[in-house]
Amino acid sequence: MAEMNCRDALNLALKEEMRRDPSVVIWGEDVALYEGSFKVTRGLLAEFGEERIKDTPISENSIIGAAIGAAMGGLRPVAELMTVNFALLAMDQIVNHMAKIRYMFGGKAGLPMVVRAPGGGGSQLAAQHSQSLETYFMHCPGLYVAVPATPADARGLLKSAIRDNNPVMFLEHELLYNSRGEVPDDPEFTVPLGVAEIKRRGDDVTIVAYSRMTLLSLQAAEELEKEGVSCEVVDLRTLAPLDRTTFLESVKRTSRAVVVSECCHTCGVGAELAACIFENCFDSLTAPVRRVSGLDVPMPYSRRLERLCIPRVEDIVAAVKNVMQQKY
Amino acid sequence: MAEMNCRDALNLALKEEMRRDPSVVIWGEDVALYEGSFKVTRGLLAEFGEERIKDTPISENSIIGAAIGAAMGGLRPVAELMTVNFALLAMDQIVNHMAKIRYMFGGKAGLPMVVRAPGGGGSQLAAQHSQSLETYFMHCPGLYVAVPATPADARGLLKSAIRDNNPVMFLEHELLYNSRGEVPDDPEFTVPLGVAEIKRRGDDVTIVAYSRMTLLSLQAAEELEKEGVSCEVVDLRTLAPLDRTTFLESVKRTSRAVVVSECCHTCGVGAELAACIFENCFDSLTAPVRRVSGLDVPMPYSRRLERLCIPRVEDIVAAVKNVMQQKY
Amino acid sequence: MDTRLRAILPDQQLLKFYEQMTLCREFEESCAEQYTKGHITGFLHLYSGQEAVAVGATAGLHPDDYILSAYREHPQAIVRGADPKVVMAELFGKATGLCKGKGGSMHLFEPELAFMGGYAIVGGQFPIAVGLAFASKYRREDRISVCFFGDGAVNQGNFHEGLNWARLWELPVLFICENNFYGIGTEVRRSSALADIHKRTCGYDIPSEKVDGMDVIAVYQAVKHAAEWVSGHGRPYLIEAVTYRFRGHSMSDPGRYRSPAEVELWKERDPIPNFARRLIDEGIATEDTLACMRAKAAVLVEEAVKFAEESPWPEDDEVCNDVYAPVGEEVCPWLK
Amino acid sequence: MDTRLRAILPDQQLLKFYEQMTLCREFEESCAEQYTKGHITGFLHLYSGQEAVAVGATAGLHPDDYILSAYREHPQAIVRGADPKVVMAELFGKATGLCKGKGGSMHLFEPELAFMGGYAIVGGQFPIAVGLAFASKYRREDRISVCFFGDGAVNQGNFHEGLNWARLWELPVLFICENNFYGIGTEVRRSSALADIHKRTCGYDIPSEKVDGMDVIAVYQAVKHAAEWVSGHGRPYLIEAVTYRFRGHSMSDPGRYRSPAEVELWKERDPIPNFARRLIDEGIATEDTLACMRAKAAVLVEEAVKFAEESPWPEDDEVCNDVYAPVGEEVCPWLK
Ligand SMILES: Cc1ncc(C[n+]2csc(CCOP(=O)(O)OP(=O)(O)O)c2C)c(N)n1
Ligand SMILES: Cc1ncc(C[n+]2csc(CCOP(=O)(O)OP(=O)(O)O)c2C)c(N)n1
Ligand SMILES: [Mg+2]
Ligand SMILES: [Mg+2]
Repeated sequence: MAEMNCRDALNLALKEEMRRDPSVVIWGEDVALYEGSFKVTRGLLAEFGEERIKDTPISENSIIGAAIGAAMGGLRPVAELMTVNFALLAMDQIVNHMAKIRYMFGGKAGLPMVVRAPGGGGSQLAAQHSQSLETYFMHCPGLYVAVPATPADARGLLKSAIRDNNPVMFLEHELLYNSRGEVPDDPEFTVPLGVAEIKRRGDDVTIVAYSRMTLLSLQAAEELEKEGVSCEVVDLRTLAPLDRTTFLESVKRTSRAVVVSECCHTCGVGAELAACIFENCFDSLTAPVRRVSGLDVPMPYSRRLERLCIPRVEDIVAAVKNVMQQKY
Repeated sequence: MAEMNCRDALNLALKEEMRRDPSVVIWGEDVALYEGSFKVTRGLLAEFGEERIKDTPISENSIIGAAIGAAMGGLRPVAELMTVNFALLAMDQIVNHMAKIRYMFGGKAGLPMVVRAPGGGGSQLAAQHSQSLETYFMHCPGLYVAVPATPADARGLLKSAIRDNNPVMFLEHELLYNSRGEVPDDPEFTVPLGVAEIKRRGDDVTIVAYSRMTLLSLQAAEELEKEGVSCEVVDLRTLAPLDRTTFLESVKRTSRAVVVSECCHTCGVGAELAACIFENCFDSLTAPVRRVSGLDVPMPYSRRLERLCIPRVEDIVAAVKNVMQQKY
Repeated sequence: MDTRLRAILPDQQLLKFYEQMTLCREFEESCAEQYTKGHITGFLHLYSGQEAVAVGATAGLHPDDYILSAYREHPQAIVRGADPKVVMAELFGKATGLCKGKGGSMHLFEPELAFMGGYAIVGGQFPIAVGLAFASKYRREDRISVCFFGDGAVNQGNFHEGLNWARLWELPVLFICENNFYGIGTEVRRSSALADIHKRTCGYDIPSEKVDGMDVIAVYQAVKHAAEWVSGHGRPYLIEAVTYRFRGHSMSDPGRYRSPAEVELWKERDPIPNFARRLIDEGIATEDTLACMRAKAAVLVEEAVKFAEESPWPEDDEVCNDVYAPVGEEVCPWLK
Repeated sequence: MDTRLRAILPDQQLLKFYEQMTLCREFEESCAEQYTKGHITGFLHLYSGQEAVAVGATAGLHPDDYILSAYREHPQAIVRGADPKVVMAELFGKATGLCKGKGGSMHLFEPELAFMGGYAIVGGQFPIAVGLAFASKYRREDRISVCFFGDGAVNQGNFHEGLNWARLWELPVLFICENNFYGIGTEVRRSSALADIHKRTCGYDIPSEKVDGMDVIAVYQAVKHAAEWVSGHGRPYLIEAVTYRFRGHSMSDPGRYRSPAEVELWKERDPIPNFARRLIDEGIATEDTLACMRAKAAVLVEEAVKFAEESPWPEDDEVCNDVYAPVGEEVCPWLK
């Protein structure tokens, strides 16, 4: 075990997979010479050279489209979108092409490719640079969606994503790059896509979360413990495939649930999780599921307003207390 | 009252609003000379001339962006996307710009504009031409989303959308263009954005639907009536603003709900509706809410497969029977 | 320069051109009939009138060269070698179709023939062609990517991004614009600031040329030369093939935006009878040989329809297959 | 041709150029300080080095002409007339800011000054500028739309679509590329097939030219001439202003991709001291006048900081305002 931050864990995963498989190539805006705007690709150009680590023009739709072509042509591209906000310029290639090509071509094409995209709010980047767009990808059949919360999962999931033969949207949270944790040393360590992890055991209520919200949920659980509430925290790790079994079984045991997501509330990931729990645990539930999610507003710049838009530990604590109070 | 189909009702609304307000302009691919690929803009070029009805290049992102600019510059553009599938090429202008400009500019800009987009499946147009993307717009704060089911609503909502000072995604269903119904004669007839309508009264179960699914739900209600089940059918008419009150009150009364949407199941509109009902009617519900939605697959071409992907009357009937059976 | 056909190509190849163009025309006209009968549904975009482009271009390429196209692509797939039976079955939505009935008319795909797909989003194929070319270059394969598209597609952002990218990364992409003057009902001069499409590459330092797309030999020669240039220089090239579609944009388009006189004028330039006349004039074929070839094409297409008719529908549980790749599936088996 | 300053513009205007450039520089350098102190957060892209473009260009325009820009736009807003106080307050995220603290550094907007916004999606402003130009033309207003963008933005599909559209519809758009040679860490020749950006309009039949973006007079003259051309012909035009940013891309960029020698070379071409020298050499100003102007700029910026510091934060309930327009709100009141 080594302690490292998510940035380094991701960087390690990229290096390991590139060493392991010469068909892995990386491209994106400023990933090579500049080593990535969040420095996740640091050292890669030096080690792997210009043929494998490539800077692209600012042409997001083509970044994805070219990766699709490369995947069809025998490579395993890892395309980086500088931030997930720019995925909106590439929705045509992501949704109309990447997600559908296998199916519409009768299963004859596989697209072993990964799209890495940092995202999320909290750094006062305002409306056009603070989005959490995972709902868009989760709603689109044909895509896998990874949303790691810890350095170990970041490394393990990225390695699995690169080795997988399906297109994976790999969503990193910008505020987690410096977040540290233990990471196994084994270079063959991977985390399977589609398997949630119970990050904390508890009896009274299940908190279902992913990405940065997992860490906030763990903090909330910590605080609630002091008040005598025992929380189980399920980290989804991937939104597609969605490991329903793990969180549904947990909720059936605890009888209460809070689902936490940073994306906008209406029609967001939280809606799916809540609906899914309601549908499947209806007779086990002793209180309605509560959703904690991002506010339904474009993100404001001012830090005084921004903090109101993103779920905080206190919001999760309040939601848990709320479900603990209600009795049906 | 005159009977007409949705196409003509929309056409009438466009004509009326253009006559009423010289700042209304229309553009899109093949809307002028060709009179629209679904002929909704028939006769407009002849009546209003080349300055107001304009064919554009096949440049979807610019179709929306130019409409944004025009709206900022004092016009009321109605931009047509030939089909909603091509909105994926314009998500940057729709989500990053159209939805956020007002907010990020501190409320100083209004964008009185409408984006019309036909969509939906059922005509064997395969994966890239059969999508129901309303979830994407409903999930994005700053947008209004209209989803009419009847000719009267189509006309009334489109007129309201054009007069409204907010950007409206106006989603038409391709299979409804020939669907007929009574439309009030009054040229000032409008349907407000954000007000659902109970299209059929009933006592046993509430079916919440919109767009084409409203008609299927009404058919299902008809069939179920014969079997002694009394269904209330709530037609949302707009997904944003979402008229929660109407359907929540209905469900509180009937104690059971089925939500029907054509879009893909996971994270779709149905998830929001179901979650919302569960959260707010938890103690009134005598059975879990059931979602009837599109299958989570890219749309196959073959009619034999396609029919399995889109909710049918029989699916709604089965879901209603299911909630009628369950007792909690 | 000797412009007689025999100075350019052996008889056998010339006859094959005729055979292929005839097969394409027969196939498309039969599709129209099957559409009217309700056997083919959805959008159906026919290629009649443009055959010289698919046939001439494909002949100018190496069989390994990747081909990508839009939704008017049946002939491109067939000329590349796809079995008309299997293509027709796809259009019928049958389980025996090229893509199991899941793609339909707009999404033919056969990687074993390096036919890398028909795409229905205008311009969607540009970056994919660029990426395929990168893969070939990276893998040191001696093949180019050929990207067909229409005149309407050139105003899509993807076109611009693709040209810039292909030139910047020095990728072997041959762009072939089939300029049939219309994007649905919009004439090219009403959608493009510069209607001379081949001139639009000037901003990317990409050479280009215009060719008569109603002349199979001219297309063949231009494509062959361009493909060699692309392969030799490892850089993109663009050909504008000027052509015309004899039918409406799709089966539902009555085509009122074109005058009957204009259509008639172009029908006089029909690539098939005109090429037939040259073959006869130059003594390469007799009227009989050609009639025989036409009959053969008709039979092939008839057989295709029969095959499609008799083929089974996909099973219901097929609907959920192919969304995701199963674990352990071999990637790109055709590259082995 | 007489190239002396006085032959071109009256003294007052020349001095104003100096004053404005100095104010911009002071403002930006003060922003850097406030960022270091943590008063400004988020992304901060500074304009230092490029002042001649904003100042010269704005002077060449009519005050009614629409201006749109990207995220490196403080000076463009200030030169247009935005109060530095209110701009600084926006950067601090205060309620008194230009956009109530909701937009921040990248989203300045003041329609009363026809300053139609800073956009943070590279290339996002292209179609909006085109649409604004359409609105003006439709409303028979005598104004043009000016769209500023960087060298990195030209490979975005929007650029291509916007050029084609503006020419096709004959819209009065003046495109001004501020070519500072880098898009973040990527040099223009590593992102563009044709690094000579102004030449990229050849595929759209749009005239263009290159101008020295470190020379405020050259920019002024080029823009004035181009704006008149655009207005007179009702068609687009493109200017490439060659310039340089003295700082990193944003505050978090140490700028290691540029050699110190390169940066030094460009700093010798700093538009402010060079213009000062000309003003003194030609007897238009004394060193004292200019020093006095610099002091005045410093005071203005200090006041701006003080105003921003002392301004209140937005109230919590502001967060849900401005998502939707209230019923009955007047649309585009600034047009009245
Ligand atoms: C992105 C996108 N926009 C619009 C359409 C609708 N559409 C289908 S074909 C077409 C015209 C394309 O014309 P062209 O590229 O000239 O090809 P042709 O049909 O002439 O072969 C349009 C607008 C589409 N399929 N995709
Ligand atoms: C669509 C999009 N892609 C990427 C980015 C990230 N990004 C911000 S600025 C920038 C470089 C732009 O360079 P240029 O246009 O030359 O402007 P400059 O910063 O030099 O003023 C990039 C890639 C973005 N904001 N938007
Ligand atoms: Mg065409
Ligand atoms: Mg730059």
